[in-house]
Amino acid sequence: MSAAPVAARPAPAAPLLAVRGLKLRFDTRRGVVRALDGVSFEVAPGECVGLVGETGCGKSITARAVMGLVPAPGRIEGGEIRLDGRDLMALPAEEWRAVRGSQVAMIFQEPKRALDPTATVGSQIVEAAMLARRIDRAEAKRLALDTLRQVGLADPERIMRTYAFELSGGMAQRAMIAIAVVGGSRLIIADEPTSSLDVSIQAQILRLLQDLRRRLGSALILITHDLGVAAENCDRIVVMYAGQIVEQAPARELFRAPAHPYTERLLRSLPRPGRDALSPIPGTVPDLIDPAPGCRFANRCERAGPDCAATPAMSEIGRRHFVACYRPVRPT
Amino acid sequence: MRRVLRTLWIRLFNSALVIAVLSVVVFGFMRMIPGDPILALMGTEGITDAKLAEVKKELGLDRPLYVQYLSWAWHVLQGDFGRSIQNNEPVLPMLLERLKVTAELAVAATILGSSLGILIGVVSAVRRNTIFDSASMIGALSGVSMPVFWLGIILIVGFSVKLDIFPTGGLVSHNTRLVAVTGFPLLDSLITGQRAATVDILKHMVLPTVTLAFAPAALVARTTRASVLEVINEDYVNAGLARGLSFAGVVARHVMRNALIPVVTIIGLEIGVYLGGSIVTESVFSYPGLGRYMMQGIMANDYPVVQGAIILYAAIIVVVNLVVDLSYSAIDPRVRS
Amino acid sequence: MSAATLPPAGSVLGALKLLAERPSAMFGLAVIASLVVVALLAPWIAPYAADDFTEGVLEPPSWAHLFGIDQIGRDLFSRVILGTRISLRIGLLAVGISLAFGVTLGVLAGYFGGWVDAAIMRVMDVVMALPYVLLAVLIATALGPSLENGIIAIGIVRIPRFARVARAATLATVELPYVEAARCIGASHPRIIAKEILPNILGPLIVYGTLSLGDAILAAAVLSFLGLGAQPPTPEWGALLYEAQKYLTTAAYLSLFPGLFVFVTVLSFNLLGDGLRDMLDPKSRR
Amino acid sequence: MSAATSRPTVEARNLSVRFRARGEAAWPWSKAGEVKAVENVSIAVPRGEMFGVAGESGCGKSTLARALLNLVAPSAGEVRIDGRAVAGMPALELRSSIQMVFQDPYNSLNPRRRVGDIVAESLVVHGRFDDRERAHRTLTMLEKVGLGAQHLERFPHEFSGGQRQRIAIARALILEPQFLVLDEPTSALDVSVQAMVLELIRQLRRDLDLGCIFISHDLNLLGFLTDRLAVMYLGRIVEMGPTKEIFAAPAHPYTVELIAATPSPYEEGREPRQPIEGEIPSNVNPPPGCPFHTRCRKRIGPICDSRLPELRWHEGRAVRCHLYDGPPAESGGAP
Amino acid sequence: MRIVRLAVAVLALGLAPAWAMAQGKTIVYGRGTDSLNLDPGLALSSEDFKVTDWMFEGLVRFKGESTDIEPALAQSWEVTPDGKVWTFKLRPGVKFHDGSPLNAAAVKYSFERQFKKDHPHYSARFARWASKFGDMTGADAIDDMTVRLNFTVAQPALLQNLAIYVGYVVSQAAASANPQGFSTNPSGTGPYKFVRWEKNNLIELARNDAYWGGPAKVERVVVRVIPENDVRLLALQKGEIHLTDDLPFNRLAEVAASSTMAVHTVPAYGFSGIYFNLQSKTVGDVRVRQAINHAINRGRIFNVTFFKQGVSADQALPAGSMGYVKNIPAYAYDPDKAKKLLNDAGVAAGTKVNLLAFANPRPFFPSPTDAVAMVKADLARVGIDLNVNMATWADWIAKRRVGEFDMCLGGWTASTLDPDGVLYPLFHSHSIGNDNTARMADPTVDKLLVDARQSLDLKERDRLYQQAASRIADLSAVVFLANPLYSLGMRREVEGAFRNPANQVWLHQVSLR
Repeated sequence: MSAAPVAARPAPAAPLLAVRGLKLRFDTRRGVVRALDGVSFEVAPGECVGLVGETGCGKSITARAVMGLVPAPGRIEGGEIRLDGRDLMALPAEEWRAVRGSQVAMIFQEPKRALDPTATVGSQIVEAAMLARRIDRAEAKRLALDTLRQVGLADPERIMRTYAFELSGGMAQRAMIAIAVVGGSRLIIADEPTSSLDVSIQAQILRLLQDLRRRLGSALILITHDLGVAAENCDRIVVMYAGQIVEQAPARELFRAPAHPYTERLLRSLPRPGRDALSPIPGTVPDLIDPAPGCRFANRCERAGPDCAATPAMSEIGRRHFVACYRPVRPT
Repeated sequence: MRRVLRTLWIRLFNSALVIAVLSVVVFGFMRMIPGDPILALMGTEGITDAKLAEVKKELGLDRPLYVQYLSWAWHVLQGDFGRSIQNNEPVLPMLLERLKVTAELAVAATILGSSLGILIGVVSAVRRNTIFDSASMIGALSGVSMPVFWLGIILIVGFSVKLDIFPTGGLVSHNTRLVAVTGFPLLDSLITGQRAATVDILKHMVLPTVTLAFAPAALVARTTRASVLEVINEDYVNAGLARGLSFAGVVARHVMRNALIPVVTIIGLEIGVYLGGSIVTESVFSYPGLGRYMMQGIMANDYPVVQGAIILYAAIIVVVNLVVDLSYSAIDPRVRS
Repeated sequence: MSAATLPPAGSVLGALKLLAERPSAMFGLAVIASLVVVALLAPWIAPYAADDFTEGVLEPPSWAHLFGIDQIGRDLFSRVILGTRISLRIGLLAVGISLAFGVTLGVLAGYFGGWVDAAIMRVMDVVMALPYVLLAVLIATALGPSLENGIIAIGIVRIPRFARVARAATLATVELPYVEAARCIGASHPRIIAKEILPNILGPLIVYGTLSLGDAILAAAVLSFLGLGAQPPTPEWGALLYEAQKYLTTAAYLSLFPGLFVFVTVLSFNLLGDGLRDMLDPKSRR
Repeated sequence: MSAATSRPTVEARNLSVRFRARGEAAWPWSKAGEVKAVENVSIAVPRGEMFGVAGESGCGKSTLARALLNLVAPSAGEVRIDGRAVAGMPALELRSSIQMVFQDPYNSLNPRRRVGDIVAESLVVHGRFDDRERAHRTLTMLEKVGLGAQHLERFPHEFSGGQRQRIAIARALILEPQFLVLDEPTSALDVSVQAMVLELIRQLRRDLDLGCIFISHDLNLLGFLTDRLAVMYLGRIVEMGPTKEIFAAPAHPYTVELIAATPSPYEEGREPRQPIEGEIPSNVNPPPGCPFHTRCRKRIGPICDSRLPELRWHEGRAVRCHLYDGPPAESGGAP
Repeated sequence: MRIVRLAVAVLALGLAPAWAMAQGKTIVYGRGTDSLNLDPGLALSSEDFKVTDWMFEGLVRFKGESTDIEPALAQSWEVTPDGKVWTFKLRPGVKFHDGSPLNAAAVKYSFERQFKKDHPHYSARFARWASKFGDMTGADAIDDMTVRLNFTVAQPALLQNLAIYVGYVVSQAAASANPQGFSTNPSGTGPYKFVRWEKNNLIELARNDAYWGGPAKVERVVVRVIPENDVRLLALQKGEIHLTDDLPFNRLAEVAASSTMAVHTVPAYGFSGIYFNLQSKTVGDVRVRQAINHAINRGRIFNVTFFKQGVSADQALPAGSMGYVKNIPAYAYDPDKAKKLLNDAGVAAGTKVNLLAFANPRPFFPSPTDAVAMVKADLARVGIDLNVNMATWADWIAKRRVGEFDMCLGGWTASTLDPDGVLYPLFHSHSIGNDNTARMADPTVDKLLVDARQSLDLKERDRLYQQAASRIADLSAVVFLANPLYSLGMRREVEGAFRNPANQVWLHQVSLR
């Protein structure tokens, strides 16, 4: 919380997206869920940032907040979301709407559910193109065909006429990606884009995203629970836990030398060939209704001490490596 | 397309089976109805047993039941629904004539009830938990909970007697002459271009249509609301918003069509309700339709009339179900393949 | 998020608490509860017996006769109160019939599938091939006009709807791993149906049953209107309405009070049913 | 249970499972499409072994699991437990020797029953013991999976995914089976929770000397957990052998691709490979010849499109690929 | 597609003139149910009679609102002393609506098709003939304008029967041209001729300009079906219809008091009441029947459920008619006496008595359910548990016939305005299993009724019928409730319309102010 203003600038270049001190709550019957508590991070132009964490850590909600599509009864309480320096939250609803699709676009976890089952793929991509680029239908259609080809869909003419249910998961996700990029957004948010896909298809889609990012020069926020996916695809990784960012670092640095105890324990929980035993994290994620102040990981942390009762600030412990912990793990 | 055709054939086959079984059941039911059709017809004055036997013989009612059934079924298969016990007129033409009258009312009520219901339902869903929502849903519940005959009489007293906007009932004014082209009164008046007649028929249709449409409209509104609320949380709605569509745009372009699918089912079911509900409505509004004809048939134990009417009803419901299925494929491409 | 939000089984109090967040449903429940109380205590609440005659006829409501006096001199208030028991019984029995047969058939069809399913659902199609008012009229006429036969008719015509609801719910449940898990430990079909399927399909059935209760009472009124339901002088609400209909334009209070009771009752069952549906449907709970 | 030469074994012999394709209209006389879920699969898992089955969606791994428990009837071939065919075995006897844990912990427990009842249900169905003994054993079992008496009266929704999977394991193991089939038991769980469940499974296997068939799409997981591994593609086993050896040197081109496509945070140096092309074909109309030929980088010619390779033993492993058709010497260097 | 459209257009042009609005004065008559047949021979319901009454006539007719007979299609007649042969002289120059002339052949045809089984146009459906003219052996055309009717027994009530539907004369030309279709395209000699029939909706009749009694004063009569009583009355109140019959009894006073509407009433020839089954175990004992008669508060039932319309009755025939007994012993409301009688008869408290009833109002029984409720309450007070079987009308008719009841709600209104038309079918033992609902087989009554029907002496007949009526009252065969009335509601601008005791609505002279 008090960490927000301190949030350092990981990248010296002017960031494309800057989220600062974002606080978001859900008013439920059980009480107020503090879903995001002082989330701050930046994305540089063309950069691929991984947002990782376990279920309920707030990574998807962060993405929704950036899109301006926080689901009811969620409410942003504070902080700012700056795109190219412009505070989106200060914009009138109509202008924020205009940002969507043309400057920020989103890819969803289950492509077949993110496509309207009763509308053709073509109509949806044309719709996206017309809205984002303010062009006429014919031009939008040309652009759509071109984009479909770019995402690796052979025979785009046919794809335009198909419906979501007629496509395989991989093809549907390619179509979804086409819809996201057709507007020329400089920031693409992919929310678990491959979680519903098979391993071999996942590899294709991730490769496609990387190719597109390089070709179009847009930045990518890759939200995933799969540390392997993040490691192989992202420049920089932001680790979230219980509504807070606990650590952020360049991908290799993070896996080589995790500093936050949570990150470290998480990595030790990963099964892989040749490992003797896993080392699970004891305990469970705290309830986000009226959580205890201080480090939210403290109750599960073997390193925790009395000082952890105060919320740790984000501090830079290595080059572009930040951690919010009083007792970070030092590389040995 | 071949699959659609194949499904169609299977559906028709099943429907024929259903109707065949139904015909046996109804035949049996009719014979279970206490009372004797000839006695009911000839009434109370001096009908001797010999006379009864003579009439029964003339009508073939003295034969064993299975013979009566088979003979009737065989004739029905040839398009001959027999003759009314009450007045010896051929059943099928009468049924069709009345069906056409009922059909126009049912179609009008369907259109009114569905469009009103969908409109209210969508607005309620989009404005969830507002005054409009609560008011229209309470209104919808009232519609479902109100006895039809009440509503009918209230409408007549209000709009016909007090305000004198509409007639108390009937199909047309007696000085309007209907010209039968297709047998559908409204359609005929349009085809022949008789504007006065069209207006007259429409005036007569308003109150019964409203009465008939009231409860179904309420049901459609409730279904639409629930359906829209369900759809509105789908990922593709978010996806639409994420590509820059406004909320209204998403509702219009992506929510409506998907939300319509369960609504179409309800509307299809409601057509059955219109047909059934028409018994009371037709009686209150003196409408010479099928429901009343059949009700009279039941009361007089007029076997051929009731059996014929039920076959017709079942056939209509089968057709309506088919149409509903076809409209699924119009709405939902998943069904098409 | 999905199954996790279902209220725990057996916790009536928990269900009530959830319901309490829906004022309209609570209103429905309160009305129904008071109707049940009225039905139980009817002979003590009603100042007169159903066929006690007073001196006057067709007198509008007064303090002595809250709902007025009917066309042959009976206290309408007493008759409406006494009718509560009959009308509620109609609803419960008719829905009971539909529920018992419909659920049995629907669960069998959904659980065993194949030809059992085909056979049962074809039979249901036969019943569904007619508008249900018509069918009820036909059955009631065939059995002879009486309260009992009206109940049976209303019960029968709604069997297919319950069967469909039960079948759909069963189909959805049968697919769930816990049913397979039960097979896995060797549980027999009857045991699986009783322990795994039935408790989990009760939700939609209770909702549908509640909504149907109102409908059944209304259907009984329609049958009475056609002279096929409860026979006068039985003070069933539908029969009261039917009798009062002759006086609709001259003594509207005769229709008004039974009509109001029918309306409020049906409304309450609908409100409660809607509330229960909302409560049981995790998707609508946000 | 000493490690005798012939340990009790669960085996599938030339097992095939085919289904009528869904949604087909059921004319009694019409020929409906068939899903060839499992085709001619043979495996043998002795007690005490952790056997892995890997593959992507549609490869038939879940169907194989269900066939092992006789939950689906095989179209051909048979399943034997300890030498006895399960087809003729009394249901209760079969159920007490092999049990299963399902993928989805949220739906594999009846939400309307209490945890104590769920776990004890197996004993009730099998008519074992009296109430007191059942209660005792239920509690002991729950404690074995890390839960306690305070959980007996709760309903499943009061538990986290990991705890539910423990309950499911308890339910399966209370009958003291010799074999346990686990169908992706951790795929719905978070990494940290998965780790706990996996450790529990490893420990229980050791303690109870279970034969486990662990089904998963996650090669990292299988590589960590299992002793032997079978890789399936379109209903067939394409490669089978000791897990370590397969990871060290995968033989079948599909295995190679699968391992390569599995992301891992620790293979920093790994040169990103071009992902395998194309989609998994439908198992209603599987391609002729080798099922993998449509996507195979190592296709050697028309033989791949036309002839189904046999599962051959090659360097301690069974491989189904024309590359290994000839004598081992000729095929030489595996990829 | 185009061809179809063209065809439709051509068809429409050809038919277009039919849309033209009918001109002139029209009387609109509202009623609850449609006709089933317009052929008077086939007519079975009062709705059938109604319309045929305006299109057809018999050889004679009732004079105004009385039960007297006056000439119609016959100008004069004579009868042999034994009452078996009747000869009628027809009115010359009368033409049927189809233009064919009235002659003896037409009369012969009209009658013989109804009973001669070898007649080419005979049908078993001509059902009412047997009860009215069962003893006829044939009709002879003496000459073109003279017809002779031959009977096996004396026919004291012949003229009354000739004045109603069974005796109406139809156009032989039209009926024999299309015997099946005559019912939907009838042709008679009456003041109105058939124009069209939209089933269940309306029947339109036009003035017969060639009517021998002079053309009617209105151009058209439209008969509309308005099933609901309330709605029909609303339509009358609004002026959509000019006339309607069978007004709800509870509304008669209100209509009569209205400034725009009026009511015309006429006593019906019959009664409403509750029959006892004289063969039943429980009420077979005359003391029990008398007790029940004393136990029922008939006056209150009449006041409340008949709304004091008609006359509170103690016998079958209405006051003023032949056979009416001025001082017939009446059963006064006296529960104590009833209890005593029951006690004498050894009837225990709580004895069940079955009542066969019907729920839907009938013209002679306006509120059957209310009456039943009151009877049930009355009988409960003297310890009889009335078990009510509310049957459908069809069921009631069947059960009534076979005597499946202890008591049976019912009544009788005859269209033959002669005591023979009421008392013989209801109380002669020959009619058991038919209309003798009370299943009375009393030798005294049998003899009186047979003697009376053989006699042509009006005084003698009156005496015999009075004796029979008294005997029936003594036996307490029926709980008499009312001699009901027929009503005709109308707009005040309607003049000259009335209803006669034979339940014929007379529109010959009707006019609109």
